[in-house]
Amino acid sequence: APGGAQEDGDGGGGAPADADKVTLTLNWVPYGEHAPFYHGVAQGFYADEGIDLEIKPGNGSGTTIQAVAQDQTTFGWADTPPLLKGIAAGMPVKSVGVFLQKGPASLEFLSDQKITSPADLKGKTVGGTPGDAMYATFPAWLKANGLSASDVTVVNMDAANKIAQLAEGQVDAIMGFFHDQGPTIEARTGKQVDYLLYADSGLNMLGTGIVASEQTLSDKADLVSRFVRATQKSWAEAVKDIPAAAQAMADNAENEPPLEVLIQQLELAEPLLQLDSVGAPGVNTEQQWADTIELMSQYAELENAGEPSAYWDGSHAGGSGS
Amino acid sequence: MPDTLTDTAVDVAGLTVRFRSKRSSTTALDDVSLRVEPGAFISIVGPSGCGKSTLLKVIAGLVAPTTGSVSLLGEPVTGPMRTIGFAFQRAALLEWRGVRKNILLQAEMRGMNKARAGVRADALIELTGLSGFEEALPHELSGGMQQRVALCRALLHEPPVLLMDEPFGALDALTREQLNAELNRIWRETGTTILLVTHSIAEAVFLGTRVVVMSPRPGRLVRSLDVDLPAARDYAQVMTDPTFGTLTRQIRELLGSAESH
Amino acid sequence: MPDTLTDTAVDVAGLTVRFRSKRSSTTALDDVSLRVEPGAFISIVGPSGCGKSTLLKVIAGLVAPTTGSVSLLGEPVTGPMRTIGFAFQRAALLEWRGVRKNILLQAEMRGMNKARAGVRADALIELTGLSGFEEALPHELSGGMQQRVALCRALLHEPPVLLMDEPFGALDALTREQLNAELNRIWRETGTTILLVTHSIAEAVFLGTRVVVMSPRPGRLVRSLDVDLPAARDYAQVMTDPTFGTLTRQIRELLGSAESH
Amino acid sequence: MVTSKDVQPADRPTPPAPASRFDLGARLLRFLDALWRPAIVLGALFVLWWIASENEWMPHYLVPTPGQVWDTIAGDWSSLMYHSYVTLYETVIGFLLASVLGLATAVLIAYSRTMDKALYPIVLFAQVIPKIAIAPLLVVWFGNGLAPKIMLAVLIAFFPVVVSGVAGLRSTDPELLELSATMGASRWQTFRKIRFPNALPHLMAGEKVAVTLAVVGAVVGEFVGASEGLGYTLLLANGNLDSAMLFAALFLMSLIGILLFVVVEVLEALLIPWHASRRTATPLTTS
Amino acid sequence: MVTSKDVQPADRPTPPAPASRFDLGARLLRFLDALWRPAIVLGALFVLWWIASENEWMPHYLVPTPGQVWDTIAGDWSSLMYHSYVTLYETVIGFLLASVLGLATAVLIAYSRTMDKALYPIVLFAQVIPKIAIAPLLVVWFGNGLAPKIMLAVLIAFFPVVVSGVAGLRSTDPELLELSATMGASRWQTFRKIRFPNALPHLMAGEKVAVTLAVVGAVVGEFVGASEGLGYTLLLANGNLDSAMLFAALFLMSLIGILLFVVVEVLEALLIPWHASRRTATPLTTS
Ligand SMILES: Nc1ncnc2c1ncn2[C@@H]1O[C@H](COP(=O)(O)OP(=O)(O)OP(=O)(O)O)[C@@H](O)[C@H]1O
Ligand SMILES: Nc1ncnc2c1ncn2[C@@H]1O[C@H](COP(=O)(O)OP(=O)(O)OP(=O)(O)O)[C@@H](O)[C@H]1O
Ligand SMILES: [Mg+2]
Ligand SMILES: [Mg+2]
Repeated sequence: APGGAQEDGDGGGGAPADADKVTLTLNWVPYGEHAPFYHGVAQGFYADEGIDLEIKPGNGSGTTIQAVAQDQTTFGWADTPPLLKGIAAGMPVKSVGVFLQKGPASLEFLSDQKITSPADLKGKTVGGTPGDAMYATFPAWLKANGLSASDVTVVNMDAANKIAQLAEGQVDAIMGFFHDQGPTIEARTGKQVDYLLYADSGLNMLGTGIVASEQTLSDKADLVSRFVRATQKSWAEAVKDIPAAAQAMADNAENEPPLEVLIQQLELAEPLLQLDSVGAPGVNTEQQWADTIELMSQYAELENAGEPSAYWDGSHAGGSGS
Repeated sequence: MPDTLTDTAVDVAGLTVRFRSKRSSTTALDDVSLRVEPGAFISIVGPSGCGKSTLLKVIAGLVAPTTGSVSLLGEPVTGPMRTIGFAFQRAALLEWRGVRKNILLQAEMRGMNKARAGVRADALIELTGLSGFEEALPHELSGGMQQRVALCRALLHEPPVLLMDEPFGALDALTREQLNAELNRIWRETGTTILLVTHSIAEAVFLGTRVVVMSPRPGRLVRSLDVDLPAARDYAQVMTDPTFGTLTRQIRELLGSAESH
Repeated sequence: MPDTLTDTAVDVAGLTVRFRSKRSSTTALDDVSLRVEPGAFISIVGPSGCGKSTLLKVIAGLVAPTTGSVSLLGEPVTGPMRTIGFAFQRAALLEWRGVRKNILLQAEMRGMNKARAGVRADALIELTGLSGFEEALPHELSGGMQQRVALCRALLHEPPVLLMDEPFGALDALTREQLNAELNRIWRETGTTILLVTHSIAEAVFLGTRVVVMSPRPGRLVRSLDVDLPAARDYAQVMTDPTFGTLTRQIRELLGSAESH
Repeated sequence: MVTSKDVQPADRPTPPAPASRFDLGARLLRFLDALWRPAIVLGALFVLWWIASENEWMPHYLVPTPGQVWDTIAGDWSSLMYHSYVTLYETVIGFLLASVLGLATAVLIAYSRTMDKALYPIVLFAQVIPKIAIAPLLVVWFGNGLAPKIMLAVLIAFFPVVVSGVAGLRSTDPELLELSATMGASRWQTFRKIRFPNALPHLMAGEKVAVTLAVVGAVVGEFVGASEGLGYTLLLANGNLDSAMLFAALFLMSLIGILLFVVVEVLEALLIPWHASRRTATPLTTS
Repeated sequence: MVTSKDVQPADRPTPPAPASRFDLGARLLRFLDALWRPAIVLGALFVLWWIASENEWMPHYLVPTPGQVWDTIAGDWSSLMYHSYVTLYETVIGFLLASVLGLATAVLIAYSRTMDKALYPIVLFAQVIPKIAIAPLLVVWFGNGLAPKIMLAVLIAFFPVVVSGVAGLRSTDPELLELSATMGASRWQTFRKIRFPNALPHLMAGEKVAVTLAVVGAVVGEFVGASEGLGYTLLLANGNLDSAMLFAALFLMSLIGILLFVVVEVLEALLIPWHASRRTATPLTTS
């Protein structure tokens, strides 16, 4: 589904000539979670804020955060644990609002494994990518569920390689984002996938959100506000009409997953916004950030953690940070 | 010697060789026929580029005839023959081997008895005045020394048929005469059939039982002259023999040369 | 010719060259001194491996003396000299160039006028009997033809000093004589100083104004013999000249050779 | 192994001479003759793949059927062509730069002992660092444009050119260098007319390796940060477990690699028709 | 460029001869002499890095200071040594296999026209497919053990060996083959005593490229699925944004690559002391 995202927006999708050119680098190659951005462009929500948005695929949240830090993209769409690591390592970036408030980190496995609770994992092999947050907090998750590290065998593998290995049965389970990989595996292999969310075992860390550089935050505060506003609107509208959002993505993104997978992925992402408890998408509380920081310090070698304000500027999204 | 069992050691019949490239076509040999009886010593003389080297290579089975046929020791030549010793015009030494090991290549390839081959190699090195250079690599040798190494290599296995392509061309008169005398001795003692290409008319007559004169390209046999001299020859003696004078003059005339040898 | 301005074209003084390898050390030349007047034609004869090639290479500035010094046209030799023409013992042709282009390499390197060099190359090709092979690659040539190409290349630029290392070794008697006569003519007409290494005593005497005889390794100058013959020489004539007979006999004795040339 | 056809010296395959360049018919025939064997082999591989995938010896999400791949290529033809073009472009530029820089470096190394000792370690250092490891750094420094991809192609294709260039330049027959010196040739002349042509057979072997590596370099660059090119396509396909697309991308990459390799081979045949490796052995010598 | 030292033919550097092997003092001196230039260059690069990182021309999360890297290496010494050992092991096995298989393939290609036409396309095909792209497939098929890493090392190091082997084997002087034929040599003898030694200078150039690529292959294999080895360390450091660890891993990888390269160079010096490339040009010829 190729095409110029700017040209064929219905309902005033075209941005005004004097609009700010903005690039958003995603956390990964396009999957359903990204549909709201395409929806926003298609519906003209960004144009309404004077923004001419270009959406670029990414290659992992870490790389996206670095691209933001190096000013190679205006905004990034990235996961929170690597963001914390990056900021602790000295990257001049901040979150301006996490949208997936309930972390999508999960253990995924084929349904025929008959795993229904963490205890069933005993003796299984689990694939994970060294260095990512799920991998780092996995032992804690095991512990929280009354298992010890020796109860499962962890196999290390590259992120892009996980789903093939799971589908092939090389491993019994993988650590991953259920709302991304689940539908993909089901669609491709016809095998049902089940999952256990880390968040459900008390290990809830914030998920993906918008990242901007300190530079942008101080020099173009207004642009940040406009962008966040437009994004919030895009998400709010997208989850109301998931098929339309998925369709917008199918029309304008390139090499995206099939439409039905997009829909499924977005449907699975919707509860993670936790709209019933926070009101608007992307509005976080200080407590959420403190909890995530605490977990990361405890399990993922996040050193000299500091305050939430070091990582998050909630003023643009509204809510308690503002 | 197996060659004594057949009545011709080398039989070349109606041989034509044409080299064709996209650019042009060169007839190197044109209808050459030559019978060599076992134990004969044939000297081949002819102008540069007339096909002498090509003739030897055809006999060795290294170049295929365009038309005509060749047989060696009664066997038709259809591929490389191992019953020969070949001294190439260029020394063709392995640059990674020393003098002695270059000579012993012959023994290694033929699976000869090592100890005996070694002794023989040392004798040949001594004979050709290469003593002291046993370990020297080819690039550390003079042109004449390289040629002598190639000569030793061709002689090492005492082949029934020896093909020699100007083996003494890079040698001084003295060394050349000494080695000529040695070759004469080896030929007499072993009964080897020898075909020798040379540019020295004196050498051709001194060594050969027959001298074959070739025409300029395309190479044809112009004349074959028998050398009526005793098998055992000595330079000083042969030089003064009237047959020698007559023959060299005759060959010189056939080649159109003015020099007296 | 610039060489007429100095009283010595080549001056070799107390030259010793030792090649040392980890294995051994070879003294190629031992205390050699040689003065060559401009326009002279020096023939150098000596046993194989005595250092003749080394001597020429030292004069050309390709090999450095271990002790002693060399000067060329009044200039001390400290590196490769471009005032010479060098015909190497091996043909040293570029295998990727045809005959004509191999000859013209000389012109290209020296930045000679292209058209004139081309004309001269064609004349030399004609002279050496290579016509028809202008485009042939070296591997398509016979040994003698390759040598003639190298000869043409050395003559192309009419150098004031010519160093020739057995340039006719792979040629038949007739071609050799023809080219000898040509070389004699060129030498007379251009006044070139020539140093020629040869194994043919007759050639040495026929061409040279002086014949230098060297001893076996380590190479020393044994004797220098003046050739009292007119500059313009003809083979048939020279052969019968008593001076020729005396000289060749003398050189032959010095070299220990039995042959009459 | 000696066939009657082989033994005719007149039939000896000879290097293409100027005249032959126009002999199109013969050239075409030779070309077709050179093609049937690889065609059979590749055909066999293809059939094997077909059978294996149609019978699902391997699941389709790992190994698609030829039909699926074909459908993908046909379906996304224009987009795939665009991505192929991008990768091809990066590869060619990268390869050309690597050739030029590699040769220049080889010259410095072969000519100067000091440069040899000083440059080789750096070149070696640049070679042994896995490019995939430094690709992210390059992207961070040079952005998401073409630059980092071309740079990776250069970095990865550079080394074989240097190594084979040095080997080739050093293997010049010392006597040819002496010859050149007596002609008063400048360093540049000696290089151009003697050392360089002499090094060509070595060098072309290096170029052949380099051109295939350049493709890999460009693709690796696209892996790390790109929104176009076959590497990007591959990444997407991988993420989507879209094996048909994955194979299509792999197929196109290979095609680019093979195509460029063939171009280099043709160039080699034109540049060094004189070399022993391009003549066949003397007719009757078969070993 | 002609120094008085150069012009003495007696001082001409000569290939290492048997006797010289025991002349340890001289060899050590030559070795030290060969070292100071690279030491200066690498030292300069090091100082540049030091200054750049200490002054934070680049942020520390991208480029750490030498001190940080040193602390990491010293701190994790035994674990890093273990991971290095794993990578070294995979690399060496992979390289050896690639050498053997590559040479065998080169022989088949150089000896048989049919094999040439039939094998080359396959070899080429295997080369142009980016290894990083098929690494996952290998892991899926062969599991997470050593096998896929070694296989990747082999796959990636194979091609240069084949190409240079073919070039070397084909470049044999036809006259030497004729010589061999008149000696009644078997194919095997001709290969062992003539073609192979003749191919060595070419081949070693290929081996040098191959050995550095083998390191890359092993590391790529570890990227895709491993729990040990420097590739794994790198992945971990990357995920943790631990630039000091990343640089430490890169440093050790490079060290392995350089070490193995030097081993191959020494081997080359021992195997082909006779080759023109190992002699210096005739004393006075400097161009
Ligand atoms: N491989 C080849 N390709 C094409 N032409 C060749 C080849 N070998 C020889 N010729 C041609 O064949 C002719 C005869 O060559 P050959 O080497 O047999 O001469 P020759 O009598 O040995 O000469 P010389 O005394 O100079 O060595 C020459 O004209 C040469 O150009
Ligand atoms: N590069 C070298 N390294 C070592 N030794 C050498 C080298 N070049 C020549 N020699 C030695 O120097 C001596 C003289 O060699 P040179 O080539 O000058 O002899 P030559 O008189 O030309 O002999 P020929 O008539 O056989 O060509 C020989 O013993 C040779 O082994
Ligand atoms: Mg010949
Ligand atoms: Mg000599």
